[in-house]
Amino acid sequence: MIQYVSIALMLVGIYGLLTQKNVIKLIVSLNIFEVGINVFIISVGYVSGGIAPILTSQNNTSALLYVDPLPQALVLTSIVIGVGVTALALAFARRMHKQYGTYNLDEMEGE
Amino acid sequence: MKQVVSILLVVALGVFVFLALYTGDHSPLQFTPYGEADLSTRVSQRFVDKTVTLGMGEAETAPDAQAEADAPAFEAMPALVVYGETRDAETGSANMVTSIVVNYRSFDTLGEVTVLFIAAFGVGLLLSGKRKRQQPAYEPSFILKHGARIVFGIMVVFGVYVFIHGHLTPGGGFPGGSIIAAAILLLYIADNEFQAKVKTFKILEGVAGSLYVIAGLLGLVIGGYFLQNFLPTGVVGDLVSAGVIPIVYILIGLKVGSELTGVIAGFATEEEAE
Amino acid sequence: MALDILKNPVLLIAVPLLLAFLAVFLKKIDKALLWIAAVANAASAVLLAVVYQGMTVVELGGFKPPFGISLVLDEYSLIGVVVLNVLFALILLLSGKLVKQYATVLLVALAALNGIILTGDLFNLFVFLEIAAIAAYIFTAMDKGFKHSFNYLVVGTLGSGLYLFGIILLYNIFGSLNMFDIRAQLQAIGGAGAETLTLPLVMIFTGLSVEAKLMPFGGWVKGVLHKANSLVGTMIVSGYALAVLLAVGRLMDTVFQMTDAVLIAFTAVAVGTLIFAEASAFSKKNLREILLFSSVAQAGLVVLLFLYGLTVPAVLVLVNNVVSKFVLFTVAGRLAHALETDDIGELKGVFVKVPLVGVGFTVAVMSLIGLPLFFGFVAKINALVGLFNAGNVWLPLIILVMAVVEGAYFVRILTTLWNTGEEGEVSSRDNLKAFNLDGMKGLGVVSVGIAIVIVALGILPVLNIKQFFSVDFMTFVQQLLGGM
Amino acid sequence: MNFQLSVSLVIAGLFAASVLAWLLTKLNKALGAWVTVVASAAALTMMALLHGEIGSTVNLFFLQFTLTEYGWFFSVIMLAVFACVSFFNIYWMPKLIHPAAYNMLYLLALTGTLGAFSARDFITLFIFWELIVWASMFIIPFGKSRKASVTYYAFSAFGSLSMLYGILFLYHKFGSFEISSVLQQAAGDPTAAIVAFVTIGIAGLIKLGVFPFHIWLPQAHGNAPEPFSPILSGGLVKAGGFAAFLIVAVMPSYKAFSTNIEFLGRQLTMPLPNYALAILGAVSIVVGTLMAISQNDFKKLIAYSSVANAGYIIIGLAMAGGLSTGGALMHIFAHAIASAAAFLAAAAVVHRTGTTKMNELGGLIHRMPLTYLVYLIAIISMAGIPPMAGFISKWMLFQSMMGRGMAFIAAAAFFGSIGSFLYVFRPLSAVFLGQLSTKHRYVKEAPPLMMFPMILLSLASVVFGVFPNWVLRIISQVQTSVGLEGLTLEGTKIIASNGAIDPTLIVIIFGLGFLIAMIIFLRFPKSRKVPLMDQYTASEFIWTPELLHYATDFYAPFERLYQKAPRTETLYRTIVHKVSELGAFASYAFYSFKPGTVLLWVAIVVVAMLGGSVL
Repeated sequence: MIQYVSIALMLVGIYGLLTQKNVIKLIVSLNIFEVGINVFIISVGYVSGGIAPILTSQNNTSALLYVDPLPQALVLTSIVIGVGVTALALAFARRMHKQYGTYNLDEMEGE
Repeated sequence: MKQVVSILLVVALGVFVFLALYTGDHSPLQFTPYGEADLSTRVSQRFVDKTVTLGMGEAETAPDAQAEADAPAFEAMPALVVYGETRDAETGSANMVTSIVVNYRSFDTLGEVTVLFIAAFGVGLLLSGKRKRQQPAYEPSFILKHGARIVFGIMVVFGVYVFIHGHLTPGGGFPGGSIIAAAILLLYIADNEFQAKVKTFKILEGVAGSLYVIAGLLGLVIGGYFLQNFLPTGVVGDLVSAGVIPIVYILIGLKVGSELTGVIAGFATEEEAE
Repeated sequence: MALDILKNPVLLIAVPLLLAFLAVFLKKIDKALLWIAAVANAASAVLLAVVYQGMTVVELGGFKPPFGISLVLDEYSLIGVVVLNVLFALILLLSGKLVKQYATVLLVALAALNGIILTGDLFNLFVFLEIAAIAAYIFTAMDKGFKHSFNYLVVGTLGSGLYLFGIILLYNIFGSLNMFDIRAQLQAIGGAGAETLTLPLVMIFTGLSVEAKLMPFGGWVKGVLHKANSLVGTMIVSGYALAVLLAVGRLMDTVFQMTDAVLIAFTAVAVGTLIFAEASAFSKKNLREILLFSSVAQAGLVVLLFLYGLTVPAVLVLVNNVVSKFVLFTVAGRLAHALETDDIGELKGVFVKVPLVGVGFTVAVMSLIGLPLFFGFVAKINALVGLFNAGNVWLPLIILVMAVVEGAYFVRILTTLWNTGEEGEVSSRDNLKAFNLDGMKGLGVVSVGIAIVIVALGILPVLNIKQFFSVDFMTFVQQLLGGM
Repeated sequence: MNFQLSVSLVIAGLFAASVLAWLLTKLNKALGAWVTVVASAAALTMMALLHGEIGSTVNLFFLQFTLTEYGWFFSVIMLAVFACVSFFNIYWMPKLIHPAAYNMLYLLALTGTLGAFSARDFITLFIFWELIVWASMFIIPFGKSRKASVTYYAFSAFGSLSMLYGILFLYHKFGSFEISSVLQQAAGDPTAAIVAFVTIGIAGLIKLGVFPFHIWLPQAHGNAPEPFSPILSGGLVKAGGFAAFLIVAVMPSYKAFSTNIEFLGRQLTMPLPNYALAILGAVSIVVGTLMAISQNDFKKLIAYSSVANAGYIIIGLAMAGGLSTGGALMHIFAHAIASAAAFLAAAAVVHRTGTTKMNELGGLIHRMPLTYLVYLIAIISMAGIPPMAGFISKWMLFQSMMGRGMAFIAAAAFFGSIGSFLYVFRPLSAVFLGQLSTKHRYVKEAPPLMMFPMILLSLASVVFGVFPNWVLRIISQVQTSVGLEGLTLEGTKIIASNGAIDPTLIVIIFGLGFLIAMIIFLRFPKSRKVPLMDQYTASEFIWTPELLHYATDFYAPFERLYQKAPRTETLYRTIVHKVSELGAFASYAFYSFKPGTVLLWVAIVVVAMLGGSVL
């Protein structure tokens, strides 16, 4: 189920990217798309009945059934990259707004 | 029109992805269905068992194919990692995700830090020039200002806690750094006078980043591998354990914190009117 | 011991990265740091080539593949890093004045490009692609074309998202992220069940194509490059093109096996790119636009060759393209900067003023269109022979027809830039425009130097043509690099 | 390498000379031009001496050369043209924008032809073939048109890349690049043979400027710098003959394709591909002739006449019999020296007057009589009138056409011959006869160093027209060396299936006739000389005198007959236009600063790729 949701999120993000004209909305769409992918990555590592991959005083041996820790590490990277890109995109949005006085791409004609 | 075409395209894409993922039987290559992942068929099992370097000595002498064939041999060894007992494990982190992030795939993390670094740098460049503090639409009250400072202190301490305990509990450098940055953001929102000392943060960011690379190079010099853990790993579960992991996570925490602060500081300013 | 460390290719990534971090707070000397990194990297890449003794896998953090991340230094990546780092140093040499406050960005880009070429891990490749891409988003905005850079950012991020989706599917299937581990697993099962790979392959191909500028994925490239200065232009058409296309080659050629359906789909994209981009270049009048479309077309050609497993020809075509494009785009950018136009019609006879630059430009063009006695010819012949030997008689036909189109627009450039006068007037120095071109000496010397290398690389294999067709990759590299 | 004389030595020497020419031109322009003279003359001498070395294989590093009879024949013609023309370079140095580059490229083009003609393997052939293309591609725009060079390159590249395709196809099939063995193997394999025939054939047709690939030729020849036009027309074009010779005679196409074909109830006398070649030849004779008639620029006029003459050559080669191939080779020789001489005469006129427009010239016979004579001899030879070499080759070609009963093609050839009288007479009368323009009252005869090669070429035209068997013996050897039947020659006689001819006898009779005419001419009173515009102006001042020049609309009534006929140029212009449109569309549709637009295409392609692969 969660995978269907994540794919749906990706598609919603792509739909947004295809149709939106507003720079901010584009960035939001991009984030929705990324969230979809991130959820999908996590879902790949899920093991039914598995526990979080951290050794604690309760779950104290590696022989227990853990979920796959690797996708979690990957998703961390992916999230951070997403944050960086979003920050940069927003900075671009600010500059474009300053340059053209609008967030609407249709109104940014000319060089 | 555009909407219709887009919907059609997106639906078609979804259908194809769905078909490719969930239908058809093309053994031996198969998508693992949700929840049925088997760690023993993935590289992750060794991360859980902390047995990656096991048999590495032979692998260097034997050709790769031979090493693959020998792979089952490690099962015979006492590989169980026990919280609070196992000493000098391959990586001493109780949090397996952390062990991957800062040890097994530390190179990715270095890259990840770089992404954030360069993005923050870019934001700084794009929003540079003569700028002044952006004014909120409201006048913050005395209580808001000073209450925020108290909460700020708590948040920073919590952030530091999160990245220092990254190898033991959920969390780590990135969440910790983000919490610190969030604390700064709080100050920005609550106090219309506040301006972070971006320059200091830049130095902090640069030094932390350089130290990360230098830690990696030290690994290269001491152990022969870039980013190798060259400190003793201690007992799994101790605060002072897992070799360079806590150190690196502290560096990352500081770095992420200062980078995000830089981003926030950039966005919290606006061009000065000419 | 000390030398052993110097021989570690990870330094190509670590050193620029370290200097980038340092450059943040040593703002005053950031350009010096950039120079140090460029020279150190070029030297160390050449050192790697000199001491190269066969494929080495460099484990990072001391964890053996497929568990840890590893860098792979083989002939393939070796050529890549040597060309990349030397080119980077040259880019800096010729366009260093434009660096301004972007030194840190370029340092990071250098590290990332090296990473893209060297890495043996799918996810690590994603990380480096993102770093490189973000660096590119930033420095392409150098000339205030924010909306174009933003477009690049959105398309690029979507592309890398799809790539990420693709590799996570691969992880799902193989339980590993190491390229060579996946290859070994694929070889072990011998091509069965390859249909499962369709979705991840399409996703990965799409993601990489955005950066590789294939049509229509690289829709950002015109906006970003059509007014780019020589620094941005050469970085994108040379450095980025080299690294990304090598990554495409590594994945599509070395790692995966494709079913026929997927191969046809990818071939269609590559061939479409070749045809449309050559036609686009043909229809343009501005130097930089022509060059950028020509780059796109060459990318299509290179990907096409990789798809058919022609590693050597593809690498040759690629190297020829990036080296030539480096010269061409530098000259175009500099001319456009000095004369405030890059319309060919406005540049009649400009090379009469700067003959050295003209010679370098001309040789680069001739190598690009694959005329004999130039390096491009060696690449072209190899590509065509390879395709024929792969039993394909139609693709060479398309490539050759497109080569005619390519030749036509490049010859138009050459004849116009070397000669004066309107149509029907005799070309003569008397009707030469008063071009104001100062400070082109350095550019001239460097481009002639590259021209000499191109000619040397073009003549040596021709002199050895019989052997040339039978050499395997290893011997070929030794011929090329060992002789230095 | 030892110092024994060999092809590779000549080629390496020319290569070195080209670099030397570049260097010396930088020091002193005339000196550099002299290098081209000395180098090409020396190469000609050495090549002539190398006739004894035919068949031996030599290496230049790893490039292999084998001197063949036909390679030697072509090489010597080429070298003779280059050597003669090179004298003109000296005078053109100050007029060229890049003299150093010109001299270097001039010698590189020569190197290219020599290398191509004596290549042992196809790769060597291709390398040198392309060398010719790009060397001349740089020289042409030094003249009057940049577009001409682009057209030239586009056509040449199409030709050479087509040849490359054929070469690689054959390599793929037979695993070898060696010309003779590969072609012989190809003859036994219908697919390979047709691929080789078409691809290498296209290369040859394009170089020769045969219809429908003739568009580039008038543009390039007409606009190239004056000393390079004779090289193109007399020399480089003949490389196309070489390529055509490879496929019809060396392969040979008779062996490769079935000759037993019925067409409209008639037994064809040669294989279909050859027939196709011959028809193309016939068409280009007609087209070239008609176009030449309507030209006002006399360099373009000679260029179109080259198209027509290429038609004769290709017809002769296509027929691939003893007499016809001999005729074609003889025509290559005759036309090379004649068109080189004609273009040189044109160059001399341009050197003195600065124009090639016929309606600006006139009466130059009074100022430049020797140039006139050279031009006269050249055009007589091109029109195929005794006692010139061109007559011999045309006679042989007509003989073999009649022998095979190819009525339509023969009709085209005859049409071309008649037409050639029309177009060669026009510049003769417009440029040299008539009244001298006042502008050119003080024009001098061409300088002696220009006269020398011109006279040499004219003498060759005459001598080999009177004693054609000196050349025909060599041609006969060429033919037997590739397995064709040789020519039947007896003393000064040439014997064909339906008749023999003795050129020497003809010349003697001709000479007598000429003598009688001369006496009549001298005995009777001469015409009165009037100024150019004398009879037109009463008291009005003429603003546009050139419209009243009788060279304007010389053949207007005749031209009107085919004015509206479709031009091949339109076709090519349409192709160029379509490619351009396609590109403009792609760059407009796929490239945008709006992510939505870009991603729309991305989505479409991804869906298509997935759809194609998943379903």
